[in-house]
Amino acid sequence: MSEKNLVTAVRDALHDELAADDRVVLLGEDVGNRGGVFRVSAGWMEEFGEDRIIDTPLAESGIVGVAIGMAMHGMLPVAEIQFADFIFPAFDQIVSEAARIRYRSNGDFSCPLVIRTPCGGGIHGALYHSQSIEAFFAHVPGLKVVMPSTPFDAAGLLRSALRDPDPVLFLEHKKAYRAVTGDVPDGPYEVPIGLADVKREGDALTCVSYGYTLHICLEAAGRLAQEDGIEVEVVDVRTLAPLDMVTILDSVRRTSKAMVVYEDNRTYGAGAEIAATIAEEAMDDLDAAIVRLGGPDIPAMPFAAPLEHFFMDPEPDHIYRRMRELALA
Amino acid sequence: MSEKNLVTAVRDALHDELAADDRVVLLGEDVGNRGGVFRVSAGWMEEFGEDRIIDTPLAESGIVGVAIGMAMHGMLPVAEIQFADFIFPAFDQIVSEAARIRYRSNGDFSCPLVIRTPCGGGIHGALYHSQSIEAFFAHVPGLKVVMPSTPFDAAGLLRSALRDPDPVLFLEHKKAYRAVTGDVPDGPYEVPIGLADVKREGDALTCVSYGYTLHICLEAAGRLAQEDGIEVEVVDVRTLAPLDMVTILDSVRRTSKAMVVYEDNRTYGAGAEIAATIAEEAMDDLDAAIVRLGGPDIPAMPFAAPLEHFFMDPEPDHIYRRMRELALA
Amino acid sequence: MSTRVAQPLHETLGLTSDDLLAMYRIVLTARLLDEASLRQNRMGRAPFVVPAEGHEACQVGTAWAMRKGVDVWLPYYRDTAVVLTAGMTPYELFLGIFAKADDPSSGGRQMPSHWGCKRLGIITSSSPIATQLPHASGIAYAMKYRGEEAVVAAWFGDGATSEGDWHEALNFAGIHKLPVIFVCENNHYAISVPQAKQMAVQDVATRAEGYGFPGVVVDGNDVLACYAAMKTARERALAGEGPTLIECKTYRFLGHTSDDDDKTYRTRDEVAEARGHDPVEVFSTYLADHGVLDTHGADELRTQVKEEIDVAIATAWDAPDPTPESAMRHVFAEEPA
Amino acid sequence: MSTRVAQPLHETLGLTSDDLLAMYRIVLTARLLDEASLRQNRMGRAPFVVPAEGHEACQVGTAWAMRKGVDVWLPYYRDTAVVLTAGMTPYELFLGIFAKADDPSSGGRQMPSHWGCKRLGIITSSSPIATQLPHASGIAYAMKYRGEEAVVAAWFGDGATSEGDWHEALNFAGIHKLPVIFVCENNHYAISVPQAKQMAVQDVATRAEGYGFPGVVVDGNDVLACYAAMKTARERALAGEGPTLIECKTYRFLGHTSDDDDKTYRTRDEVAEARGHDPVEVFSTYLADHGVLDTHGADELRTQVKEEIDVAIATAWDAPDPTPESAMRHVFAEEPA
Ligand SMILES: Cc1ncc(C[n+]2csc(CCOP(=O)(O)OP(=O)(O)O)c2C)c(N)n1
Ligand SMILES: Cc1ncc(C[n+]2csc(CCOP(=O)(O)OP(=O)(O)O)c2C)c(N)n1
Ligand SMILES: [Mg+2]
Ligand SMILES: [Mg+2]
Repeated sequence: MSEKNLVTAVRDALHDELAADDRVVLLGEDVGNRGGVFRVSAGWMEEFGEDRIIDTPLAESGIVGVAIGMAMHGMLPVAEIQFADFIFPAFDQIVSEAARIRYRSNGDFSCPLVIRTPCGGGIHGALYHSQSIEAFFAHVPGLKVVMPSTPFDAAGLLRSALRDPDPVLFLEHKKAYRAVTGDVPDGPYEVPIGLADVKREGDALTCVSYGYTLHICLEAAGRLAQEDGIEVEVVDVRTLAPLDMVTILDSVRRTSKAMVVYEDNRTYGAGAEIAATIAEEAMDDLDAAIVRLGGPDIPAMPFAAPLEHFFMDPEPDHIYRRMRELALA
Repeated sequence: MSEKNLVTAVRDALHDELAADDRVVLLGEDVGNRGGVFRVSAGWMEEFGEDRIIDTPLAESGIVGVAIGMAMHGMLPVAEIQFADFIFPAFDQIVSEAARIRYRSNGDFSCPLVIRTPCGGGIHGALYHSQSIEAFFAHVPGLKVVMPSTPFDAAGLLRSALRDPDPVLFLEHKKAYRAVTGDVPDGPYEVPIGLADVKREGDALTCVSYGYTLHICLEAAGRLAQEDGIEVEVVDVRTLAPLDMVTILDSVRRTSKAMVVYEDNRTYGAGAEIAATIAEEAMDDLDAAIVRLGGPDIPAMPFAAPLEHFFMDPEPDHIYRRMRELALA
Repeated sequence: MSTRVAQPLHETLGLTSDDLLAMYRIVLTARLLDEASLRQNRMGRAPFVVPAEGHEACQVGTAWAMRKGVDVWLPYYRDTAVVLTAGMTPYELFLGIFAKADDPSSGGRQMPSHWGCKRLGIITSSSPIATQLPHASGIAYAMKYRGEEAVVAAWFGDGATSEGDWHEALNFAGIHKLPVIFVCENNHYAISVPQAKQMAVQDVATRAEGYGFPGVVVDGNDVLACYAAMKTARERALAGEGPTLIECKTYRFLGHTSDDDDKTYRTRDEVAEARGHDPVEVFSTYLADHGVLDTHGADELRTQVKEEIDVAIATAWDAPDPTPESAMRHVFAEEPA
Repeated sequence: MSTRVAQPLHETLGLTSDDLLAMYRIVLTARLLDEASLRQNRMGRAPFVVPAEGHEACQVGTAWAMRKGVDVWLPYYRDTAVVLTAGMTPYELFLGIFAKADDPSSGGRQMPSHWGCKRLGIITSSSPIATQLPHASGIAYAMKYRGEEAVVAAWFGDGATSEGDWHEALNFAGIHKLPVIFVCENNHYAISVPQAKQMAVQDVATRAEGYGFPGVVVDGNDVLACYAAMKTARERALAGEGPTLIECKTYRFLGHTSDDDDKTYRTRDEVAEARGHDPVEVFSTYLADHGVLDTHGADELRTQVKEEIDVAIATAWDAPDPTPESAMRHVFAEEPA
């Protein structure tokens, strides 16, 4: 066991995979000499060679498209998109190509590709270095979408992603990169894709979240326990697609109250699917209306500190307050 | 009043706008001599000139990007994407550019752009000429997303879209193009963007839908009235973004039962937002769990007739049967 | 090897009479297959078909230089004759046209002509134009990385050159000097959009220089010229010298697909003038001139191929449809049973 | 007008001494503004700044040929000196750097250097690289359509040339012979990625031919060479002859942004060698050589500019922040109150 932050857990796991299997390559902008803008691959170009740590041209569609070709010809590419906000030029290659290759070929071809990208806000990234992108991709049949909230899950899920025979979009929250630390086993282990995880047990209500927001929920739950003696169960979605509604519904049925919290713009966000499914499947078990908290429906966080803060926390402690309200309802 | 089908209503409205205002131009692949693959602009190149009916290179990002430039310089471009399935290369221009121009410039610039595209399946279009795309775009702050289900709404909403100071994605269901006909006033009129519409009144339950699927719902409601004496209220969403939950909630509160039906892949589809909001806002008014019906989570319809049919109607009359079930629940 | 005077071109290129006959058989098969599939379309048995008529020589010429079982193919929807050269049979093609369960490309899930077959090295393809080009570069990268003695070829139309993906793919291939050949079948139209509205240049090949590799223009009606260009490009790729962009000037004799009416955008005179250089005729004349195939032999071949196609159609038509529930399969890898 | 022997270059180009002084003032302002903003960054008052150092001459040289109030500007984030030439003031720039409510570009919503100002004809810009290029072509189309006597210019880096949007924009502009000028500030790096991994060619300008218009290479350290190229391009555009691609060879002296550490990917020797051709020095030498500005005058100017910047910083720092709730505004047009 070692204590690490999330970005270090990602780095170490990826490093081990590169060392263990030369079908694995990393390609993206500035992954070479610069070691990536978050230093994930610092020193790897020397260690693994220029043909495995590939500085690409500034062209996201090309990065993903080339990686798809590699994946169809015996390699295990990890495509890095420098910021999630810049994945949109590659939307067509991801949605129309990577996600469709198995289906359209009736199972003849497969595309074992991992796309890693740092997402989310709260780091003064302004409109184009702060966005949440999971809702766009979780809707795509044929694509898996993973978003770990802890270093343990990050390393374990990344290994699973690399062993997955289908394309996986691996989302790393930038604020969690250094802000979130935790124990990580030294040996290799996997966290299966497609399973949610109860990160805190409780009986008063079920709070479903993921990514960095999960930690704000855990904090609020901790405060509620301390100050009000209320125990909130916090479920980490971990995998947006395929979505593990079994774990979520099981918790909701036990606590009889549900809230869903996410950083992304609220309307048509990923939390809508979770809330809708709870409503369809567990309405009779609910003691109160579902509460859904998402970001305001404005382009992701403006730059000026007061504006960015407004996006993350439109009213002081809004997650804590809504959690308390629901628990007491 | 004249009776027309949906594609004719679109054509006539667009024609009048072109004739009335020379800031309006149409650009896209094959819109010129070919008159578009659905013949919307047949004859217009001669009528309005090559500089207003612009055959573009085969490049969707360029089409939208160029149209954005035009929109920022005094023109009112209508960009046609030949099939909705081919809009993905333009995802970045639509989401990062068109939808952000007003917000990022703090209101200094605007982007009065209409993007028209034929979407949806049931016309043997196979995986790449059948997709529903509304869920991807309705989630984007700064973008309006409209999807008329009748010729009347199509013409009225298209006029509103052209007068809107912000970008509007205008979705035209290919199966509705010729299958759906209705009365359309001869003079100009507008249908406001952002209002849902009760297409059939009833008290037994509220069925929320849009696009071609709305007509299957209306058919089912008609059959229920005839065969079972059950009156279902059918609400046409019409505008996916901004979403008119007031009209929808008002209906649900009256009928106390809700179902949401859409053609797109079910999971993380647009219906999730509608169902989730009903659950949050009207749970106490509901007499039964919300029913949500979406397409199977497979890439949009395969080509072979049995497979396409399976997508549209996985079990015989599945919409009618679920509607009846809910009404009797 | 020095070239003797009057040595026929095909011999210069290392092609035997048998090679020529095999090539011609494919050219003819493609042509007759087009006619047959359009008949099926008119009969209401094939909702959608894509004719290749006019492109046969440039398709077979370029494809013939590929090494089967080794090289990798990324054809586009018009490439009937490319996939025939790669090893697909008329029967397999009609399984696709009739959307049958055993269609090797997609089991009837995709429109006809959306080729793919792992066994033959034909990469699965989609409808969005030009998306296969970055894949071609990626596969070529993998070949180089793995030290394979092989090349990749990707075919596409003039319209495809306008997509961003085209640019990004060629740029990547040029930077890494990848063993990939880009073949443009320039028929001067993208559906109805004429070349002058697609690009401001006469030759797509002009663009290659900007990616740091050669671009060549060949007469797409001349099967041997196409073969020669491809052979050189393949040798260059294998030698580690990088990509080549080959532009074949060709013409599409029929509508874009069975859904198109080309009278809206082309004069009949223009089409007639292009038919004056019919690549099938050009090839058969060459064969006759060089004593490879006389009129009698040609007629016999035509009868044979026609028969093969008729049998293919009859057998494919009777093949089973996919079952409705099978639509749910292969979204993700299936758990081993 | 015939050129007299020994006529100074600037006169040949129609520039007066006053013009040169005005240009030099902007070059110097950009340089000193960089230094000042990096100081603000180290002081913790500016979380993020983008230095232009090294690019000043090519920015001012190209921008000076534009006609203010008529032409349209699409600069990218490094173009401090372009927007100064277009009419933005140091005060306005610091409003952006400090993310103040009155920042003309975005009211503090975007990162600094994401320029935009309708009044000045500077089109709002974003972070995704190369997206402004299709806009430039669209605006140029609108100008032509509306019969305006004006041009559009878009600036971008060498990295931007790899994006699909770059290709699609240039292709469209070439087809319609639009009045647009594409200016590449080639500093040989995209963050850390060297030109050799960005493209297989020496000169970006090589690519212009493939779009049917001229590409020219100029020394980006030579403000007059850049001006001359731009002037010619503008005349060409106004004459209806279409676009030009101008490539300015330049170098970025500092890190990519205040967040970057360029030591990971460039040797200090390389940077020092580039600094040997500092465009500010080159320009001031020209001015001294031609008796336009002597050392004393230069020192005075520097003091003036410094003062202006200091005042700008002090005033901008005290300007009001945006209010939190204002974050909800301008997603869509607001109803007239
Ligand atoms: C991304 C995308 N946009 C549009 C289309 C519709 N479309 C299909 S084929 C075609 C024209 C292609 O022309 P070209 O590349 O010249 O090939 P050709 O058909 O002439 O052989 C178009 C516009 C598409 N399939 N994909
Ligand atoms: C689409 C997109 N991908 C990646 C980035 C991250 N990024 C910002 S600047 C930059 C390098 C740009 O280099 P270049 O165009 O040469 O301009 P320079 O900074 O050298 O002036 C990159 C990769 C981005 N902003 N947008
Ligand atoms: Mg063509
Ligand atoms: Mg650069």
